[in-house]
Amino acid sequence: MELLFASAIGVLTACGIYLILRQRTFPVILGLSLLSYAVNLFLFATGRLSVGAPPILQYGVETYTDPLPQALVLTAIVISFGMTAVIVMIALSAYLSENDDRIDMDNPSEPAKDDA
Amino acid sequence: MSHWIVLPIVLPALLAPFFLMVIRHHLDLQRIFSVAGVLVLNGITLALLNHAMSGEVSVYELGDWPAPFGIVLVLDRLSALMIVLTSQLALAVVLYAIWSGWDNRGRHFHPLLQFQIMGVSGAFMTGDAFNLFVFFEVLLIASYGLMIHGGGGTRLRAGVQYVAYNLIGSTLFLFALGTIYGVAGTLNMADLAVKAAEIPAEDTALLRIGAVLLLLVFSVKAAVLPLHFWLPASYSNAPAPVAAFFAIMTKVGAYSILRMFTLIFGPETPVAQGLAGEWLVYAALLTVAVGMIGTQGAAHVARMTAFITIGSTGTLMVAISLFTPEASAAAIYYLIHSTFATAMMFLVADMIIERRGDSISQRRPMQHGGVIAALFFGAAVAMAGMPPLSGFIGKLLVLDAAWDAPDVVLIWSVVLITSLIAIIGLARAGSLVFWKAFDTGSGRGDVDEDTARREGVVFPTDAPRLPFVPVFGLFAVLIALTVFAGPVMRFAEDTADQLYTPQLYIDAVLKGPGS
Amino acid sequence: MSLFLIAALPFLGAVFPALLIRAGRNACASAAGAVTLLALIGVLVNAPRVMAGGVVTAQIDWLPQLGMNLHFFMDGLGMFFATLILGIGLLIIIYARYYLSREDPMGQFYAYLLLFQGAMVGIVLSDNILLLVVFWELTSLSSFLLIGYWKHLPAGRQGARMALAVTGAGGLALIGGMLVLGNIAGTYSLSEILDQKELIQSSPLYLTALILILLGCFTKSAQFPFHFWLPHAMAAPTPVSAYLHSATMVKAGLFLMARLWPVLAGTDAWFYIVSTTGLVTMVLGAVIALFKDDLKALLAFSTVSHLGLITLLLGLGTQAGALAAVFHILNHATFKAALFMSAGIIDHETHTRDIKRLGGLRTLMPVTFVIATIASLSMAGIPPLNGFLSKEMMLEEISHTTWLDSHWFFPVLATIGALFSAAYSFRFIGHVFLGPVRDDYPSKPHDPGVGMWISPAFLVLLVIAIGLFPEAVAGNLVRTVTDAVMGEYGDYYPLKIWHGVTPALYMSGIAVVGGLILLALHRPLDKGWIATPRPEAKTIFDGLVGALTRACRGITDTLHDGAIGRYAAIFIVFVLVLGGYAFTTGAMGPQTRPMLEIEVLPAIGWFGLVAATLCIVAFHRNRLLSLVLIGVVGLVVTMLFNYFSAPDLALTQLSVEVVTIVLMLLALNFMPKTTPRESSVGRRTRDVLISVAAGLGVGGLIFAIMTRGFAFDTISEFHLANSYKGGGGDNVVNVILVDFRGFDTFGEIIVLGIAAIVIYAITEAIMQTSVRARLLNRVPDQPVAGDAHPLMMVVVTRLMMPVALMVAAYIFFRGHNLPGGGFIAGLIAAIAIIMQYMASGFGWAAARQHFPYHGIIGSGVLVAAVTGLGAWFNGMPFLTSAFGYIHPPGLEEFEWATAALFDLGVFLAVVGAVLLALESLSRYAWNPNIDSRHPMDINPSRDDNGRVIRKD
Amino acid sequence: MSLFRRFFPHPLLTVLLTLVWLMLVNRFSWNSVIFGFLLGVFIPFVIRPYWPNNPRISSPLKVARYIGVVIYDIFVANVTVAYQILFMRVDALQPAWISVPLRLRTPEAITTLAATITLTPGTVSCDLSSEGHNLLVHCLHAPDPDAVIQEIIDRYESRLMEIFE
Amino acid sequence: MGEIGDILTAIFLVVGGCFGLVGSFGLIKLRDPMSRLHAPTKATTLGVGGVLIASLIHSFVLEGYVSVHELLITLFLFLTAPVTALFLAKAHIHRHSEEEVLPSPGKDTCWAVLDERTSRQIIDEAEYGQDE
Amino acid sequence: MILSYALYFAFACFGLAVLMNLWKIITSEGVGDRVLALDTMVVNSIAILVLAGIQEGTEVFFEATMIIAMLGFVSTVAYARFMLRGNIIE
Ligand code: NA
Ligand code: NA
Repeated sequence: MELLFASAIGVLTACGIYLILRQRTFPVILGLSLLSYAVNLFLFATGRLSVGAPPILQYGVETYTDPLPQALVLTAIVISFGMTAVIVMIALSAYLSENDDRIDMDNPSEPAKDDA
Repeated sequence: MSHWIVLPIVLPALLAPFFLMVIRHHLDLQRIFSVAGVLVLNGITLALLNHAMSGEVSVYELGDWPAPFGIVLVLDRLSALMIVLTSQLALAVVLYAIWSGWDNRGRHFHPLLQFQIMGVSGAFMTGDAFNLFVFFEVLLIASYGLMIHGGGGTRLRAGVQYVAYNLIGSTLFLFALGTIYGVAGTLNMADLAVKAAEIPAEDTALLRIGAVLLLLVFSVKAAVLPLHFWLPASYSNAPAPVAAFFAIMTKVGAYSILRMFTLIFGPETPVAQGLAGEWLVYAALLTVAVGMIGTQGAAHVARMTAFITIGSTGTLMVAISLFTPEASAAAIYYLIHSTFATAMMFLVADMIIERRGDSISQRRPMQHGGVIAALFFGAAVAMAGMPPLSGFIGKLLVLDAAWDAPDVVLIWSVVLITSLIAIIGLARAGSLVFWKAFDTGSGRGDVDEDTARREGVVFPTDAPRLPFVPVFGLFAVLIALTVFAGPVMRFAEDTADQLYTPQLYIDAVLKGPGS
Repeated sequence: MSLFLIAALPFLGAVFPALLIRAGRNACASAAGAVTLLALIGVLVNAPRVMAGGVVTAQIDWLPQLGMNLHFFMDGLGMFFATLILGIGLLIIIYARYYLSREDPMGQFYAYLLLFQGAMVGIVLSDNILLLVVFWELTSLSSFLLIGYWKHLPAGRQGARMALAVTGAGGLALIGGMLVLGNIAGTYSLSEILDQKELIQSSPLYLTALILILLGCFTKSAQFPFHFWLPHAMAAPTPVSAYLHSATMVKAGLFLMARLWPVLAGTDAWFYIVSTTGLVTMVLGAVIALFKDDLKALLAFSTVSHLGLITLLLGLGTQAGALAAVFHILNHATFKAALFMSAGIIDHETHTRDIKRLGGLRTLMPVTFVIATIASLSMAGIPPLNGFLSKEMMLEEISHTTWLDSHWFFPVLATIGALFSAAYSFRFIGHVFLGPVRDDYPSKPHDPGVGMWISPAFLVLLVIAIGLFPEAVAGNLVRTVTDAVMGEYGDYYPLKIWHGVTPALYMSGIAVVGGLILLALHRPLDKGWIATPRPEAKTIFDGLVGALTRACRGITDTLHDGAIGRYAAIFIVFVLVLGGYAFTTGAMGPQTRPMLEIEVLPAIGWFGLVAATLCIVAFHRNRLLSLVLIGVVGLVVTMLFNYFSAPDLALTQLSVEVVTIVLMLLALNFMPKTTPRESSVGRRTRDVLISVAAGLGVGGLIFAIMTRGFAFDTISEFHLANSYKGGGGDNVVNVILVDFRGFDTFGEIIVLGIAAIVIYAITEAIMQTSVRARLLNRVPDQPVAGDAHPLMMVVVTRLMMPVALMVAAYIFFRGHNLPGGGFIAGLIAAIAIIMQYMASGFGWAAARQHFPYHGIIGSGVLVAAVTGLGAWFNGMPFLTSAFGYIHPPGLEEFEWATAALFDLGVFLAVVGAVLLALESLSRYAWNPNIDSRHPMDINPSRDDNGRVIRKD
Repeated sequence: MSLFRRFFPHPLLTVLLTLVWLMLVNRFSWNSVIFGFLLGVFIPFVIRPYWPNNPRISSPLKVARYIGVVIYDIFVANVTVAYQILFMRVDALQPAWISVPLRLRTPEAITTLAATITLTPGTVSCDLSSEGHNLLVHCLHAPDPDAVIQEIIDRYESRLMEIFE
Repeated sequence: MGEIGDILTAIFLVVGGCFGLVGSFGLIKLRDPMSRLHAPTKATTLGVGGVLIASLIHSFVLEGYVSVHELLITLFLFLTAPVTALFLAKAHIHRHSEEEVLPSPGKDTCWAVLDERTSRQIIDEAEYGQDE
Repeated sequence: MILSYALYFAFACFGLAVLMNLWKIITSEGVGDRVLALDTMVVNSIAILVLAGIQEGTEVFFEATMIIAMLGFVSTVAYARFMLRGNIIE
């Protein structure tokens, strides 16, 4: 099972990174989402896999899976959600402002002009 | 003492939601509270610094859970210093933003800045690796908001890049933390230090990966080559006060490297052998080079400032990468200098840009040109590391500390030669910006004003004078840093000693606040 | 007077002229002069002690850790230079008062000048080589300002930058050299270093230090091949040229060579490098000077030449050489400053410095004529003027110097140098003052007021006095200084004019006669000179700097071309390389954990995950489709979390994913629906390789971790053991989140809150730009179906929303003991409200929404923070939780916990953040003309025939 | 608006929510009833603006009967459709669109009808007409579309008319 | 009692499994997109329904009390499935409107999803007053 | 005994069903069909979770099942609304 799990994480990472290397904002955001799936599963798996041992204390049950990585993943999911929301919004606004959703900048040496 | 430690984090964390809830529509009130908050913060951090000067490592156990099971905040000399820097910088930035009107060019400047302060302070104070990640994210997301404050197409696109790059960095951070937890089973930094020292020699590979990933994450934040690519576009496109406050952001990366790679993966720790020392110094030297070269190559004031920032952090990283107490002491001195000098440079650059536009080569006289020229001169001297300002002292300290390093020739050559490039670049920029406007042959810049009018750019003719106050304040700090180099350096040496005696930290954290 | 005060006075004084300029030019100049005079007096007060062989010191520690301290000392050499600097400075200040015109900002000028003066005084009084470097670089900086003083002149700006570049480069070399020197000697204290000749000269690093230090000296003192900046610095106002470029700054290099003479001189390396450079510079400068038509250029190259001469003398490494050098420094300062001032007067009066346009000024400007002639003759080495004396001493010394076994090389070249020197000196007199009066001067000249000529006149008096009575006027001084240079007491002959018929006299004679001949032949020679092709230093320098700038810009812009794809690729490859390095240099033990058996259902899940992920890549150009596939990935991940004992994660993952998809769909509405195929095959191949490598790396890493046990006990055992006891909850994950690691959660909700307000702020910013109008007039890029708010959806939502809120409440309250918690509850509540937004539209729903989302976020964070602060009243740290049980009569007991209050904060922050973000995004689509009066478009029970009619 | 309607805008919803709470808690206790009831009052109060009107439901008995009919039909239809999917050739299926004229007027009633049609396998309600007087239904296999229309009207709509209007 | 419970549970499990499978099989087998839309109804109603009933019986037999969680899930599914189907059908008609031959919408103008008047976003302010 | 066979049978059925849904998601032509398949997969996943609950004799999956039932609907509606009107909240 570990092999399947690890390979799934590998595939998610690979696909995420491939999309991150694209030239439009949207696939890059998709790639970041995939990458965050990968890292969440990764972080989760550092507690080692176990089946049927959720970390909810029950009378008479002795073995529980490692709860800490789960808590960390929860935090990570939330944070990456916030980050995704922000980058989606910035990307959309950049697209609306410039009518161009390429992620590369043509003239990085040109400065920003204030619209506001 | 005890509860004071958490205040630098909690105070801004209370202020920001207060702004959002109660005085969202009252900029004046926000300004008042923002300044008051930062002033109080300064008082608190100075008190904490005063406390930390004694050499005691204070620990604050959040939720009353003992380390390593709960999260702790740790106040030692270094973290105290860093929060003092943060709050002082924040004061200058807040005042500049208010007086220059930058805070009114978009929404929520003040709450975002408070959150940013909170994130930065938390990153400096925390004694828990995952909590560090959380605070990194707090400061990053606040920085995303601040970076695109005011909007505009180019700035937004630069923002997309900034966020995307940092999201990759954050992901890497999680990979690193996962690896470290997966091996050592702990996240507390002091506990990790104990475990990293005890890890069996035949089982080091995974922890080494974790360590090096961590180093890379921090290198991204510190803008070490080749992980610096996020910086030029974002710093040069960020609003000036924000860019000025970002001066502390690269320091978060530098701080983290200094902390983690003295405490957990210290130069003596077997598991960390060859991880940081082997490549970081070269990367740092390349950073210096690219930064200074960029300074000479920039056609715009903001971009030039961004690159000289890279050069400055590069110098800092050279010192850090040596991982000796002397070099780290030099690094700490240079860090203080670099924070204020970079901020000052960005604010001065903003004054220039506000009055005459960003392009270095255009000829347009500006209001208050003489004072700004003097300030630019001061900032440039500081950034380029010319005497007599602290940049020079810092550079001397770094060079002197590198004397025993195997790559001393390389380090000296790169640092000195790139200084020259920076001097030439800054002199060129300064003379074009401030002197060329008076060129007798150019009709005193009329052509460019026409162009400007065509482009619809309006430059203020009655620029406010109050923004000069924080800039002079920063300059005064730099001068004080120069004059009191001795005491400051004494503190830096004490701090470095504390860093290289990690047992103090470990004992304080693991034995609890009572010990 | 304390040396501190002497060194500080000019710096402090620099403030006065800048401030006093409003009080008038005289006040300004007087302030500058007074400060200088005061400092000069301070030096002179100490003079008797120094002349008696004493050393005046003053010490304050500045940065003792580094060894950089404010240690000053004044011995003969220091005093000599300080007097020179302050004395000539005073004269220059007087001169400049009359020289500068009304348009020139005089306050700035004096401020810069005093800064420079202070820096120079600092150099010569420093007893610490790092301090010396500080002042050294300060002279570069202040001279940059002074040269560029006339900012309207391009020549001034360029000259300033050139000077700064060259002397700055030298300064950096000097820093290196001083650091090496200090590290050899183990101290940066100058007087301590001066005692360590053997140690230093035997060090393997001696040559390094020597070369680096000499680079500093040579650039500053305009020695070949760094001489070219000096003539370009002549774009500065003449007082600056006279001060910096004849009397003081260019002598800093000489000073330093003299200062370090005891430890650096005396070796072959010293001799060959220094004396040869000096000689070449001397000859070259003299030759070029002869052919310069600009008065100041002539003087500049003559200065180069004379600096070469002094360098040559210092390079000899002998006592007599040192004596001659010191003497010539004094003499050159007097006659050259006078000459510069004369040139300035001529320029000032005739409005030209072009020798070819001058001539015949003797009768028009008699005073100037006298001054300039005496100074020129001294420069030419004509007895009985002081220039003659030192030049004789030089020639005498040269005449018995062997260079690489050659007895004639030095004497011959020195004579040639002297000869050209005489020639250009004569030319200065002949072509400017002699000859017929012309009628085509740009301005009718006459002698200036006394204010302008008093300074050069005073200097010329010195020229004569020293020439006539060398021993009486300067004997003691020169010897004391030479002692200081040598670092030991020497045995000297008294200074005198007549030494008898020596080889030097012959050489002098040849030089004078030859000089006259050269002057006679000037016209044909000049033609030849002009016709001779030779490298133009400025062109080369500009070319170099231009190339440097272009190269820098090229490197920078190529490297930072805005292609984030490349940035990211570099990032990832770098991480992979270093990760691989860290792995291969470590050791990994064998697998220690048995693997779980593969079961069918998770295998199907694996298949679904991998297939969907690969499909996302394959179909990523169809953006909607890739979002649907992300939905698949999310579902499978949720199921996997369930399977692997992580119910909380499953809940979170799913609810986050739904919100994310809603968000992305909202954004996608305005964006292109497809991604064009843009990247080349090569790039795609590269990307695939990078991605696969990263995938393998990450997969391999986690596999290695999963198949091995923890190296140490994990801290989560504590969490499991204390969750109920200490945290009052059975759901350990939730207890970790709200209690053990509540601080993380506190940060996390802040992240979420910030995300929302950032999104809000962007919307605000965007809606104030032209984008708003574009959005209002936007034509949808795909056909739009009718019936925006279907009846069925609205009705179902009316039931689903309250039920979902109920579920949210349940998830919230049970979260401490069962899967759930404030965060998930918040998301579910938010989704319930989103459902309402989707059903009846933004306008209708928002009009019925009375809580400001900002406030909800803020209250969430505040509730969490205040809950955390509440612990203080118990004397406990931030976020310490408390819980207990309440037993109401007739009912079962139930648990209360402050953690629940904290969780409430989380709940509120999440609800507020999600809704604020979505509301902000929705505002892009909002149109004031969209009907928001009805919750549904079609409603047959409405009496209007059931339908909302829209038209354009 | 009466005071009662003000605090109990949807009394039936309050009951439903209390039941939902009990179902969530999955264990009967008076604590749960009281807490569920409090939430059941609070939540409709909060969302009152989003449900401005209040559907009238006449007879709970009829509701129960209706539910019984629907569950029975679901069983029957499931078997029928399973047979069609498994054993009929694809080209033998005769899918059909039908337009069901509606006498029902209240949105809640229409929704219930449409949901019923969808939940019984073999038919899916697809759309309303532009003024809401007809329901578009797709049948998986309907050789006689009119019979299906009639069945819908007889079995469901007439019952719903009694319940809702 | 336990025996009967197990058997009942098993029966409902088998029934649920079969109908769930048939539903997804239909999704593959049926060629007409509109016909495919019928498939999930099976999975939803009798497929999951069967399993839920099985679970209900099982928990009653095993734990001795009625677990009503399953009813709640059923409630959600029965509430949401029709709306999902409606939207998917609408989307289908919208995207393939030219291919489908729809019956007459009675005395109304057209089917709502094809109503061009409501597909525009702008409405006439003056036409209607407030209702509800 | 019979119960566990029935459970395995049901697992197999729904597992197979999920695989078929996946197949449909991957091979379908339009987005609409894929959303339909995804929605079916959500429903089948619910069944699998309930089965797992029966097998493990636990109620720990209940919350997840419920949330999936609730939220699968939201995302399906969102996709469909996007296809219909582009704007999912208007
Ligand atoms: Na979904
Ligand atoms: Na049906």
